[in-house]
Amino acid sequence: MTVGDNRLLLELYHTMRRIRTFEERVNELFVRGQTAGSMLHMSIGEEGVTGVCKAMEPGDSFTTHHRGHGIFIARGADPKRMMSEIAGKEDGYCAGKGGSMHIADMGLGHLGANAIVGGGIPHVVGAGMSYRNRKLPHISVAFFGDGAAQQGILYEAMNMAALWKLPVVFCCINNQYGMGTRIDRAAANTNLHERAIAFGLNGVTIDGGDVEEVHEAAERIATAARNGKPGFMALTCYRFFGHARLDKSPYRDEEEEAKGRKKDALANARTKLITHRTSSANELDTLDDAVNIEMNAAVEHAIAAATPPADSIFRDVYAEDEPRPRPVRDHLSMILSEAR
Amino acid sequence: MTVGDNRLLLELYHTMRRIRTFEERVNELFVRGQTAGSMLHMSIGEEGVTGVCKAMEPGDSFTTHHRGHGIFIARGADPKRMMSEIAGKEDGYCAGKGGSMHIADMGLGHLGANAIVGGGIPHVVGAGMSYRNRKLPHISVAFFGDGAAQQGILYEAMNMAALWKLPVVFCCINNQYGMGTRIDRAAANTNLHERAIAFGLNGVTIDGGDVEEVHEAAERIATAARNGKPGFMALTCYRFFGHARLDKSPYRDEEEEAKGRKKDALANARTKLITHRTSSANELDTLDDAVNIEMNAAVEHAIAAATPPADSIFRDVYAEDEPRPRPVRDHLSMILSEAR
Amino acid sequence: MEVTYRDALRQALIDAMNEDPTIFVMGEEVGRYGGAYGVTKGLLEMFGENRVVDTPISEPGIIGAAVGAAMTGSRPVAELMYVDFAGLTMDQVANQAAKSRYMFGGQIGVPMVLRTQGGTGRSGAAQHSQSLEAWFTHVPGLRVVMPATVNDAYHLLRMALKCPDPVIFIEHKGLYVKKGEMDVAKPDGNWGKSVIRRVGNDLTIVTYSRMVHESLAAAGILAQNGIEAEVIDIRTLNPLDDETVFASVTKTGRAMVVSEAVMTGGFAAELSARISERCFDYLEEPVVRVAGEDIPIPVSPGLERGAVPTPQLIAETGLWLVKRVAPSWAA
Amino acid sequence: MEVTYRDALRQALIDAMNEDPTIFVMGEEVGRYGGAYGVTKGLLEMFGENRVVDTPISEPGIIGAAVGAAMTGSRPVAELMYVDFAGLTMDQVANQAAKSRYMFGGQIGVPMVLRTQGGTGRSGAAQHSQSLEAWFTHVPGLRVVMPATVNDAYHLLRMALKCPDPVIFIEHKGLYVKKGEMDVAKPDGNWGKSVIRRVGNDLTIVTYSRMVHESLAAAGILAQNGIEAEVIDIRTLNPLDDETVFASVTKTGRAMVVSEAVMTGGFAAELSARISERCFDYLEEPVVRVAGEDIPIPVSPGLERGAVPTPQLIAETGLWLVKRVAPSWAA
Ligand SMILES: Cc1ncc(C[n+]2csc(CCOP(=O)(O)OP(=O)(O)O)c2C)c(N)n1
Ligand SMILES: Cc1ncc(C[n+]2csc(CCOP(=O)(O)OP(=O)(O)O)c2C)c(N)n1
Ligand SMILES: [Mg+2]
Ligand SMILES: [Mg+2]
Repeated sequence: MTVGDNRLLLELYHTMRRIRTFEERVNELFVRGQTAGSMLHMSIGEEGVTGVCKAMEPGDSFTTHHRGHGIFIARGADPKRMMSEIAGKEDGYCAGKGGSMHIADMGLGHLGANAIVGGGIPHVVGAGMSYRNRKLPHISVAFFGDGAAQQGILYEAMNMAALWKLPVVFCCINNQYGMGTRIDRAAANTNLHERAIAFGLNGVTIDGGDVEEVHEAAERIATAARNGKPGFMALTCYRFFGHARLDKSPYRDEEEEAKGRKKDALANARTKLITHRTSSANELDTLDDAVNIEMNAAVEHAIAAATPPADSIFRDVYAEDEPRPRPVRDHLSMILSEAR
Repeated sequence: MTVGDNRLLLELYHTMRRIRTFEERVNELFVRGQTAGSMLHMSIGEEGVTGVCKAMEPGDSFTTHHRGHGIFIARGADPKRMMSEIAGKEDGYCAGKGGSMHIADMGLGHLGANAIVGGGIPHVVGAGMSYRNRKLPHISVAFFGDGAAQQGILYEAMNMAALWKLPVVFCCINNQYGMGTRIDRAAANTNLHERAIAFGLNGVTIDGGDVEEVHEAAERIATAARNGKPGFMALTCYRFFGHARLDKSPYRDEEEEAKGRKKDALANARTKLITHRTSSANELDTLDDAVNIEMNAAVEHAIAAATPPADSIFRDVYAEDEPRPRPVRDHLSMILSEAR
Repeated sequence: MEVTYRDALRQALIDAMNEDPTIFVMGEEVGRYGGAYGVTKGLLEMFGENRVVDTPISEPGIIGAAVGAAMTGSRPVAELMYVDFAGLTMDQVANQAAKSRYMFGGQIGVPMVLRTQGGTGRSGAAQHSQSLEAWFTHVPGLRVVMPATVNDAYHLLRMALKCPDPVIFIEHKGLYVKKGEMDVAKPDGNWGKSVIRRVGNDLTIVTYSRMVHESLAAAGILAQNGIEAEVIDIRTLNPLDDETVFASVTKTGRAMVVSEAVMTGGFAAELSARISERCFDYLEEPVVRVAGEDIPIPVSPGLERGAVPTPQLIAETGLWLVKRVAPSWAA
Repeated sequence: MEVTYRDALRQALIDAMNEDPTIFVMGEEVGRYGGAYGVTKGLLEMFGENRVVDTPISEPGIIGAAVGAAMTGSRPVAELMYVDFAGLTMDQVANQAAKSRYMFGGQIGVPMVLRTQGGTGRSGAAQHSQSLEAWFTHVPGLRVVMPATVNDAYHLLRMALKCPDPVIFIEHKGLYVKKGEMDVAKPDGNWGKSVIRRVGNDLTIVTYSRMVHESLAAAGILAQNGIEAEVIDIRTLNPLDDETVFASVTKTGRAMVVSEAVMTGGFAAELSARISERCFDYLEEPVVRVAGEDIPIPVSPGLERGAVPTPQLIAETGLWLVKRVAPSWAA
């Protein structure tokens, strides 16, 4: 992108605002007692990842982790269906079976959010093999956290990707924490990109607080990946709030948090748009208001949506016309029905 | 060691010869149909590892892989008990239960050979924790192959060792092959030590054909490890023969093999001893003859040794005075004994 | 003393660590965070960083390190945050921890405790709600313990920390806040012994972990219908005390095995098979299993509840089994 | 046509790959080496490097890659060299491959085949001789197949390669060199159907994989003693056809389940439990299990043979069950 391009930054700002507001509404949904459980991981503070999503093309695929709401929104998710899924409703992306940690949409190339830290990483290697074998131009991107970078499977996946020259990108959202463990208490060398380079990939660490910088780097990494040189990028950011809804982060102090929250890609983009570009505060406020309306609607939609029917639990274990599991009650009936 | 030290090189030569001859005898044992199975992995060509074992102290511990005969001999194993174990005999190191791939001797700090590629690597991290907690001066060394370097668990283990500053060394015996797969078809970047450095460890690659060089490097790496800086060392060597007893290596050509076998730490040491040091060919021949006698005796011992009693299979599943598993026959007796 | 299941576990760790200096705790978030479910809260301050070790997110490496520590004079307690993550560690658990003593001819044991928790109840979805004890009970060399009561939480953990072999200690996320009596001087029963939680002559219900409480609730419903159920808590799936079960079934002539794990291939099948093998001449009805449905656990709270046994289901099955009263779904 | 079990598997792969361009094989040594047991020999030359992929030694990554490939239009056959290595892959198998369709509300399936082999017979010791099918049969979302015959090796693999869901295909290392009839036009039976390998009226022997042959040998011994055993080969543990088993037991009144896996918690327990549940009124004797001992597999050939069922043990148990003839060990 050309520096000073208002259109692009404005678009990125809009997406980041939609992410921020969506997460705030998820929070509201929880407070109103409407979410399926409390294992909800807010991506507030990580909106800079929008720059990576923007560098992806239609047809590209990706996997995410437990903190993947923002990534999915940036890839085109419908907030209503997301909110419904988070509420465990029938019209959610996964019919109320997956929830926040397992949202997916094959139509948008979302191969699935994963609740196993690192679990979705190797899937992009297989996606890359599919694209290579079928001569498709796509790349597949794995999104995960800094904590996941301590899972051995990441290194197995990176080695295979580099060895086979696959169109794959590994994107580590380094929000400095894995639950209560700061990265420097989880890794001896916190320059994670150096590991990727040692495995033969392109590797960079980018300031996640500057979405334009993220986007530029992602364009470079993605283009190289499309041409058979897989890459790794770490986005430096900060997890603004607790690990999950119920965590109050007692393990870190106010001061650190205040400092960490300064790394705010959304706020930075807004300032930049107003001070160095042609946008006015009013213009952005109008945009923000529209986002508010959109996300409020998503919340109300989810609350109003129907809960899934009880017998749907036996569906989707196997393909539709394959033998289904036998319900325990039917099993008991077969045993006890004949009188003795 | 001071360059030109005959005593040390002579000792290393003697150990390497014992390893080479031992493996040749294992081969003979197999040909005579006396081994427990054919999953026998010769370490011929890897004798240079003796330099690492020599840098270890009494009390240090280690884990090995499926190709660990040589390492164990260099750490003081009794060839008779090893050969008996390989033959599945009662007086073998593991009472005929483990065999070639699971030899161990807690007395000598051998925490176990492992048939799971990479399986024994993380154990040295735990050993390091024990030594640190109990303020013991020991180090623990994991020996494994180049193929194992593609197992994610190695990176989890190295990260933990570096993070906690444990007295641990990771020694990769890079014999260029994992079964039929040459290292450059298993890893995109074959400079494996670079990976270790990226994880925060000392990392070096050493010519496994020069046992003195290996020993010097090992002394440095081991000393640093004892002082809390764990290390990784890759020994470059060549697997002289097939992967296991039945493999004829059809996947590599004569020429490559001839070239590879030039990397012979044993032959090189002999030449060096005779040409640059004070040993004579006769002297070395006498030594070799003694080794022959020793290893022939080991073979005959193993062949003569008793096979383990049938009911020993129920022993050692749990500690001696803990409830033992109930034999299937006893289980059947309890069901069928009372007449119906 | 009335305490929670969580506090009892915590007390067991504290008492054991004070008594045995070779014990240390390691795992994700066990230190500063105090454990995902708060079991290790405060231990870091009490015992320091060498004995309460926060680890990176590296499950295979964590369990592997514990194995090595156990082979070198330590007695590690490795916490696996969710039993659902066991799939990452089964090699270190089943091929290393469980088999080392045997493979090495009895030279050494691996006295470690793998503490973890499982089960439904928090809308954790398919990867945070499983009951995978059957993976472990099929591995010779392991001991498998699943405490249901507060007192067992304390005593079985203390006993596990004296066991010379690897113990898989599986807690239930739905029990942490449960209150009950803890008497550090008096265990509910010995290691390796099943405990009769309720005496009855009409039906034997064999179960463990959270389902002990669901079964007792069901027994209450049954009692109102004139059926006295005997409820047996297995407690230690290995070593397994099935004799207590056989004695009860010999008395009642009817047996139901209740488990939260998916039915097919679950430990309930082993218990059912053993009862049919050994009590054949005394059974008036087939041994039935009331277990989890053969499905992954869905996230929606209503669906999640439908995936595992409830007191209602257990009671209706009991009524059918004993009094031939057709249950709601068959009526 | 008389071929070996190994060749039948190889032919199935070749025919399937020729028919379906989305199929590719990946795993350790499947290419240049031709497979640790030679099943994929020659495929690399036939189909090239993109469809016959030699991988690094990274089991979790290999299975994980297969999952991703299966979700993006490919039908991967991932080879796990030994089922003993399953412990490294259970997360990708049980939490990813098995649950994706369900967690994602039926949006997508994971049509992959995990080919592996298990069992004793080569002095492979504790980490190269296991029978771990029970880990998989306890995971909803998976199909589990264990061919015993040459014809099944061919047809069940072909069928597995048409299955829309993940299939765990477990071969037996002791059967690769076994010769038998392969008729590509005629399967022994449909997918999900048990097959009666021998007809008999006195006793039903339910089994699978290599134990089918040991059971048939035992049936021969029994026949010489006037006992006609019906031998049923389960073939597909999931989907499981137990109706065929119930029909047989209803006829014979006696049932024995034979499996090489360690007895406790094995799939034999599930089969035994189901038979007792559904054939209660027809059983003249308790259902018995003849299975592997509850121990790791020792390396010494003599000890290894003693760890798993033999035709002799099966036959003696059958004699006791049917004619009350006390066996050698009880006499
Ligand atoms: C395999 C596995 N181990 C542990 C957990 C528990 N857990 C969930 S999220 C998390 C922290 C992950 O940290 P990071 O990868 O940095 O992602 P973040 O939460 O910071 O977005 C942990 C330990 C899990 N879900 N899966
Ligand atoms: C986890 C695991 N995967 C695969 C195997 C099969 N296998 C045994 S040795 C071997 C090659 C190992 O290569 P390397 O680590 O270089 O050791 P080397 O044989 O060269 O000494 C393989 C693939 C195994 N035993 N364990
Ligand atoms: Mg993080
Ligand atoms: Mg090698």
